[in-house]
Amino acid sequence: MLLIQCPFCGPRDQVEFSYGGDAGVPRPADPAALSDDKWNAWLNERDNPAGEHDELWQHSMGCRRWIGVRRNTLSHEVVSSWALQPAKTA
Amino acid sequence: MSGSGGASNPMRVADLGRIDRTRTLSFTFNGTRYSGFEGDTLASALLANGVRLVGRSFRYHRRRGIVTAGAEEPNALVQLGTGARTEPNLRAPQIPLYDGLVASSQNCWPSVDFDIGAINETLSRLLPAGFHHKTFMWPTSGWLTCERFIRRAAGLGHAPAEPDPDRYAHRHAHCDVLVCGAGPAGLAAALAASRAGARVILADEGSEVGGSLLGERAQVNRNDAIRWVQEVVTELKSAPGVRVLMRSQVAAIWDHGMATVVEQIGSGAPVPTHLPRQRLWKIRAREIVIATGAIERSIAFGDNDLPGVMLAASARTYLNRHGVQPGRRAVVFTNNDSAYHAALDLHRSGVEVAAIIDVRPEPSGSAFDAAIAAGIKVHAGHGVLRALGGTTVRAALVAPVDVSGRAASDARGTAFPVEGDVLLVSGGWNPAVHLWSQARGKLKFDEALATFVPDPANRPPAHVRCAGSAAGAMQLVDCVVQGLAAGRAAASDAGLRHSPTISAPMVERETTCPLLPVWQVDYPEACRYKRFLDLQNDVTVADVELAVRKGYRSVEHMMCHTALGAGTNQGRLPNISGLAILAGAIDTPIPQVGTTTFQPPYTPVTLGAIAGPETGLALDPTRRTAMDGWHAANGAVFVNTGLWRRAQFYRQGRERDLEAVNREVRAVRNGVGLVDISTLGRIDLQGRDCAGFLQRIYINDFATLAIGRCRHGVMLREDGMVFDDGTVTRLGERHYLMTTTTENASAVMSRLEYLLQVEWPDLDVYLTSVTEHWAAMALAGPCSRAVLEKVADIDVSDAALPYMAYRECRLAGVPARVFRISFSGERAYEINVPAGHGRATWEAMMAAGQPERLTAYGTDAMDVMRIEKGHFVVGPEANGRATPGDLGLHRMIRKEGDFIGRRSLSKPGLAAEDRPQMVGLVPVHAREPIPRGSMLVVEPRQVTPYPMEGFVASACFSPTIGCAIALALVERGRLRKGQRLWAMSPLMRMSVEVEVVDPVFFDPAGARLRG
Amino acid sequence: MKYSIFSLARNAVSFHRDWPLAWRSPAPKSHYDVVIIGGGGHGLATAYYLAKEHGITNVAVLEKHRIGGGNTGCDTTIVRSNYYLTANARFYEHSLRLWEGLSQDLDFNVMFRPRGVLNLAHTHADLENQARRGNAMRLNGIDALALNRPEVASMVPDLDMSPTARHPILGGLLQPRGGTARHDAVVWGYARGADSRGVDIIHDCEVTGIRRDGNRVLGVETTQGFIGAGKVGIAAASHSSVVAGMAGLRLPIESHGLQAMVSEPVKPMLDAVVTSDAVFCCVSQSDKGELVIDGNVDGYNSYAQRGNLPVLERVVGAAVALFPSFSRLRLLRLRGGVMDMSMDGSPIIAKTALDNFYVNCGWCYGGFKATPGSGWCFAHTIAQDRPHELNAAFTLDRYTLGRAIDERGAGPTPWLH
Amino acid sequence: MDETTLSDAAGAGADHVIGGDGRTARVVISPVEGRAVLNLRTVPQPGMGVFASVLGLELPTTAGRSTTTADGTVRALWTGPGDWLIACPDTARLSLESSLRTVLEGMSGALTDVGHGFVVFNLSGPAAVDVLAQGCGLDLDPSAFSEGMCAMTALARMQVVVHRLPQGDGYDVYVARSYAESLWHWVTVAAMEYGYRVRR
Ligand SMILES: Cc1cc2nc3c(=O)[nH]c(=O)nc-3n(C[C@H](O)[C@H](O)[C@H](O)COP(=O)(O)OP(=O)(O)OC[C@H]3O[C@@H](n4cnc5c(N)ncnc54)[C@H](O)[C@@H]3O)c2cc1C
Ligand SMILES: NC(=O)c1ccc[n+]([C@@H]2O[C@H](COP(=O)([O-])OP(=O)(O)OC[C@H]3O[C@@H](n4cnc5c(N)ncnc54)[C@H](O)[C@@H]3O)[C@@H](O)[C@H]2O)c1
Ligand SMILES: Cc1cc2nc3c(=O)[nH]c(=O)nc-3n(C[C@H](O)[C@H](O)[C@H](O)COP(=O)(O)O)c2cc1C
Ligand SMILES: [Zn+2]
Repeated sequence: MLLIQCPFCGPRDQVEFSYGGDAGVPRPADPAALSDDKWNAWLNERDNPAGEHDELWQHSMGCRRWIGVRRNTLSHEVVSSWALQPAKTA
Repeated sequence: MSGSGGASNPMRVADLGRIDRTRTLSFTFNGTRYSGFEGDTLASALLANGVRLVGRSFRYHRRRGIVTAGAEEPNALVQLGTGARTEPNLRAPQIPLYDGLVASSQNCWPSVDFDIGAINETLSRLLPAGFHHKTFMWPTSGWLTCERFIRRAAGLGHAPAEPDPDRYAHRHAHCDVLVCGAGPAGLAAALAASRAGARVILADEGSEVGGSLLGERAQVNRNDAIRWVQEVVTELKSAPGVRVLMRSQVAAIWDHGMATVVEQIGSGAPVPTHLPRQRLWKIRAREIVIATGAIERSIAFGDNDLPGVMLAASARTYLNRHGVQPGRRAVVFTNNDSAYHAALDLHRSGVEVAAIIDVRPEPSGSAFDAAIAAGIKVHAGHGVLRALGGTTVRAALVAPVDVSGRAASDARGTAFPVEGDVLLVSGGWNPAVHLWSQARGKLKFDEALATFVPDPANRPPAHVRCAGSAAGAMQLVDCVVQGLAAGRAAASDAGLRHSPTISAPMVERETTCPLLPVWQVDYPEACRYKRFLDLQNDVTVADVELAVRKGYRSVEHMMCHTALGAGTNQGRLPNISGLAILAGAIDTPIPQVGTTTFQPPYTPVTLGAIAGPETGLALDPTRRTAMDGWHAANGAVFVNTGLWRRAQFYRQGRERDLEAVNREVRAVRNGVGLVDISTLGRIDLQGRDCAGFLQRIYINDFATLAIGRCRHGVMLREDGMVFDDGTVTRLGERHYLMTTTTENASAVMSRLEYLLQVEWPDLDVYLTSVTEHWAAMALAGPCSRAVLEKVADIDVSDAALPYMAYRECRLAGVPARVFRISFSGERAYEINVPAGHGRATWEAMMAAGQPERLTAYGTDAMDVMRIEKGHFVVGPEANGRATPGDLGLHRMIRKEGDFIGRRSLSKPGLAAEDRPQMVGLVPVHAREPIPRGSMLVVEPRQVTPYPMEGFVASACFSPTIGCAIALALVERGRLRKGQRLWAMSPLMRMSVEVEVVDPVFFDPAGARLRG
Repeated sequence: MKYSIFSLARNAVSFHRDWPLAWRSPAPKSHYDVVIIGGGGHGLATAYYLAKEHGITNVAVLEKHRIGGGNTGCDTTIVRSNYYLTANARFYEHSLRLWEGLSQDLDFNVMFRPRGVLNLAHTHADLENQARRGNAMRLNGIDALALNRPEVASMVPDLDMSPTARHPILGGLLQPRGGTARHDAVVWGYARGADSRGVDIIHDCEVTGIRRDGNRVLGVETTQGFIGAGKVGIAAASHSSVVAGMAGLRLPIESHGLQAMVSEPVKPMLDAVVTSDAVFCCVSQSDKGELVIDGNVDGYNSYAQRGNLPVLERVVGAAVALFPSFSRLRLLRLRGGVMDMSMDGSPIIAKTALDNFYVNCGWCYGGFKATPGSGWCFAHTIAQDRPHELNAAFTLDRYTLGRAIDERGAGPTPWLH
Repeated sequence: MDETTLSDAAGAGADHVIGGDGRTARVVISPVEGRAVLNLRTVPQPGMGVFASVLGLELPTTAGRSTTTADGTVRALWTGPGDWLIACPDTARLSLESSLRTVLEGMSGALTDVGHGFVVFNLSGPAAVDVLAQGCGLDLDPSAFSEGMCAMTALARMQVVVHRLPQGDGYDVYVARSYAESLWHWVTVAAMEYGYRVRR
């Protein structure tokens, strides 16, 4: 069971979190301006490295913050985790 | 010392062992009653009673006896207990004896003495490894017939036929240092860590601390080693941060220092009802010390599976720990020093040691010297070619061998028998590296031990280290020193700065003679006799060699092909020997052939312990609404929606299901009904930017929603498919309330939080789930206002509360929110009250509505009415593959601006003309039903595959329309109104001709909504 | 040597000393007409059908460790074709038909046994979905039966049929022709079949790079040196993204861990494959008597090939809830695989943006049953440079075009498929 | 066996010991009635100090901390950055709510009444922590989870707030109302081995 460091609450068991996938695909500011190919690349193509991976998790059973986690997909080692924004709201 | 143990325990020695002779326990094995003592295992008690034959082997059904004294036991697997508490495949050495224990042999019929399956042995040449791949292919049906027989022979013990009456608990724990194994190394590690101030958990699968010291006669501080063990335990148990778990096996090491430990509760007999039978500890440790010791291995020789062939150290354990002599006259066969200790202990207890057969040409060292001094004969440079005997060992056939274990070609001439009723073997030791491997630690080959040991240079990412025999230290003095060092280092790595000085206890170092790596005794006629590597799966040296000849040369292929190591002991005994023989056959050094990795668990763990309390009814929590108790008391038939249970309908008297639903529908359409909709998700939105936010997540317009007004909204996923729908009410200037579908409530919440926190953090919007705070009910039907008037303290006239408006008020004295929203197509009011008042409000409404014959209705009636109204729902129509256009929502889409999913709507596939579109269906012949889940085709009589034009999403009988109706998704459906199709359900053997109609069957103008 | 009871008997006389190699272990040649990356079931089947159906025998299968050591070696071996969407249904049905004749075709008993795959329904919504699926299957020419409660109870007596169970069983959808096979036998059978037709199977040969000249692939860099290739096909399953990345391609694939649980062997008690989508659990009993259980993916990207405790607890809890008498049986081992999860849960067998480079991936947890069909279609696609009708929908551009084949309707969230 | 309902259990189990040795209750389970809960959310901004004067307590800003008014009636539990649960007697809710609303006016923030969404019960006795540890992965050791600490976490896979009360008063467990019966059932099963009593 992974131990994920919530930047707000501290280390918590994986069961308190839900997974959000690749952190490297922020939503385009103006989707209408993208070609079908570009939109598809954003929507469907993901970083899928065998190694360190930046990903999103939500501390859904705790503070409900979405956080960033850098984790090694081969060893599962959590390298670091961070607050995504000086999140103002939600 | 004398070897007389009394008539009932003929093999028991009088003054040895850690058993309590004042407590006699009686037990039954294969129908015969025996007795043993507290402190015995089933295996030791059987041996004490002189029982040799305990089971039959898997493939050839050969006779088998007890070989080891631990988890590695391949043969003595028994069926324990009877009835619902029976358990298959338990290892006799691991079963603590208790009074009334009942056990029997497995895999034999009619009995272990006479077993029909033994015929397999005569056929054994036809059944080499992998035989089944080469046969049974012609005729095609041949395999299926044979498979049935093979299958019948499968398995070992039998599963219980009834539900398990026992309970299993889970338990979390945290510590700085987890020590696995309480032998000398583990004890030393725990002591050092504890003295450094660490929180320590020490877990051992045995019932007593001490590990192998319990079965040896070692000295520590010039005293019995057990004295030292007890001192350490006393100190540990009194230290504040230490927890000692006995009968607790570390079953697995997972990510990030998480270890699971299975604790057996009680002594083995059924536990009292307030206790769980087993407890799964989930321990999060900063540091882990593995001190699980080492496992003795064997050497392969002819017929080495005869009952009476036993590992030397195990025999020693039975003697010293349980006071049981494994035989009267022992022959000892070894390639290393450790068997000398066994021989010496046996000798001292009065067992005659016929000879020690040592493959090493020139053994030496303190153990050797002691054996010579004791007058034991040693045949150096010799090996055992075969075990001789019929049902049990009678003698060993011995001949000179070279350093690779090969006997000369004239072996038959030089061979001589050495008589004995027990043949003790030691082929060296394998560190118990399972947990290290599970933690992803790497192994390296140790030439001196001729085995794999943990490679300290390649520690796993989880903070794990090994100590003692598990790390390859075979002398007690090294185990203790390593243990202390490991405990100290672990505490320090766990962040404890205090570093105590502990002086190591005094242990003498032995002088030793190196092991000679011999894996099998080979001689010219060897192929005539089976030389077993894996006793459980009947895998022999010849099987491995055959696999190699056929090209299965990687370890994994060889093991898969031969089933070596696939038994319930997971290859604890045979793996390294198999590997060595494979290496020999392909002429490659062992380390290059590789090793197999161990997967959890360490030894098999009950499914019950893994599941813990979260199974059966508690597999998932059941969510209940505030009115749940009322529903239950009023005939509700419940249905699961996600985790919720909801009233599907309320049965009155002997009504049939459909009658009840029809009655409820009519009650709403003609009068008034009340339905519990508490399960819908409710999200409270506050902040300056709520309107803008809603605009970005819904396809329709929310900028114009006025305070006190409600609006239906539809959300998409980014791929353009409809995600969810619900209503939004503007409660105040900066305050909104959103509802979601029951099933998507948490997914929507999480998605919205994501958008606000990650994508649009500049928006000032706060989301709070208030699903649980409110109990919600909908009052629907032409008479709904009449009922509402009686309980509300405000004006609810259509002028004051028009369609899609919202008011706050008190209802039956309780603060309430009233929304005039409708799903059924009737005049309707959704009412929210604080959940604590839910049931009282519901009851007050039911009472107030009596004159109007207010009827409680369930989800089925709600579903019928929404189908009549042509409302799609998430699931049947919005099935994750439907666009808003497909569902007829194209006109709802806002002209301007981006929203989630908009970009995808213009993808060619989503904009295509031939997409399915939602339509209504009615049967052409009004009395026919429309089968649920049917597929739509143009022509009913064709050959498969049929071209399918669409599918029936929701179908029901409409008491309002008076016939079956359905919502369907049909290719170009909106253009096909008036056309006929066939609704086909081959599963129900039905095909019904239907006509495509508008999806709104009832009150298309919506006149009833507004009243 | 042809395998039969006679060859067994003949060899028994000679103490089995004369069995030939099942396949050779050649050194790689410098150039092949086709190089297949990945020696799992799919890669080997592709090579076999390239040789058998298309006469292309100058083929190498490059495997970084040993053949069959990937997912093919650790899955729960369920074979079925009970799909709803037509593209999937027809493809998997083709595959199932190949399974039905595979032992004879390969002259190697792959121990395929149609014991029936039973999908349980726990809610009315489940029943309705099953009806839809079963009807679609039947109209596609695939066998399917709807079972009611008593029929389910008599087929699988150990199930908890209590109407007050947490997830009561209301019925089920049975595909009688579905079943299980032996994974290693499939690998060995295809390997032997391909090898005997001239295909080189090269172990311990990891592809580390792909050499390109503009839009053409020239060959692959490997741990055994450069190997030139007329065409290159990827069948690297979990490592698809990594290998495609070597050629500069990004795939709509994520790799997620999935574990299988194996119990100690017990006497036969369960003669069907029982699955439940509601509780995410799938249980069958192997020929050896082991219960084989699996469930959901672990839920985060992983290449670790190791199990995960929360999912283990959940899946075992579900299995025990379905079969309360299983609770005293014991878990013998866990096998962890890494799934190539696609964005719509359906596979990709397709040409790529590069001229002579082909991909086969996106198998999620369903690729074992696809092995023959996948190899067959992939071989066709490579040999003819265009997809067969059966895999025409499994393209890469379906996502761009908005023609995803989303059986579950979960959208581009791979771990939900 | 059906799940014990809250009301059944609270009635039947009252004042006699279930499980354990049948005599000593090492766990006492007490439903907590009449507690209102508000969810207060803000972001760091000028004027935050006002909250302290309105609430009579300093809002905790460290993860896992709670604060209490001098008379012990109002508690603020940290549940996330800028996110608190304010628990108070039901009778005090209206006035507290309206004064907080006044403070929030013109500020970025939100105040939501969520009290009916929770069922609260208290676990006390020497084995209370052992009951929690059966289903909660937090380190509940007294050294790590000291009096006054709180956490939003998972208990038996259900989301809860665990609050360790000062003065050895055990643990308050807040659970979403719809889950309460399932959690209650779980707790009574978990407490069986120690012996428990229900106190009304
Ligand atoms: C627990 C579990 C249960 C499953 N249950 C089922 C089931 O019941 N039914 C079903 O149909 N499917 C099931 N599956 C899915 C199925 O196992 C896979 O989809 C299928 O076996 C994949 O086969 P493959 O040949 O594509 O992949 P693999 O067998 O994984 O083969 C890919 C090969 O590529 C090799 N490779 C990777 N990178 C390189 C490189 N750079 N160079 C050279 N070689 C490389 C790997 O070493 C590997 O051998 C299950 C999977 C798992 C993990
Ligand atoms: N004569 C020889 O050649 C020889 C060979 C090997 C060991 N030994 C002796 O054995 C002793 C080794 O000491 P040690 O402390 O390293 O090992 P040990 O064998 O004394 O103790 C290991 C302990 O770990 C426990 N254990 C194993 N796996 C476990 C698991 N998964 N979970 C919980 N408990 C588990 C066992 O029950 C045992 O009590 C020394 O005295 C050494 O001299 C001698
Ligand atoms: C357009 C629309 C869609 C709805 N979808 C659902 C739904 O999918 N599931 C559900 O349980 N309630 C749903 N509702 C909930 C309704 O708010 C509630 O059931 C309804 O108000 C009941 O009253 P009625 O039957 O008089 O309309 C929906 C309501 C509306 C207006
Ligand atoms: Zn957090």
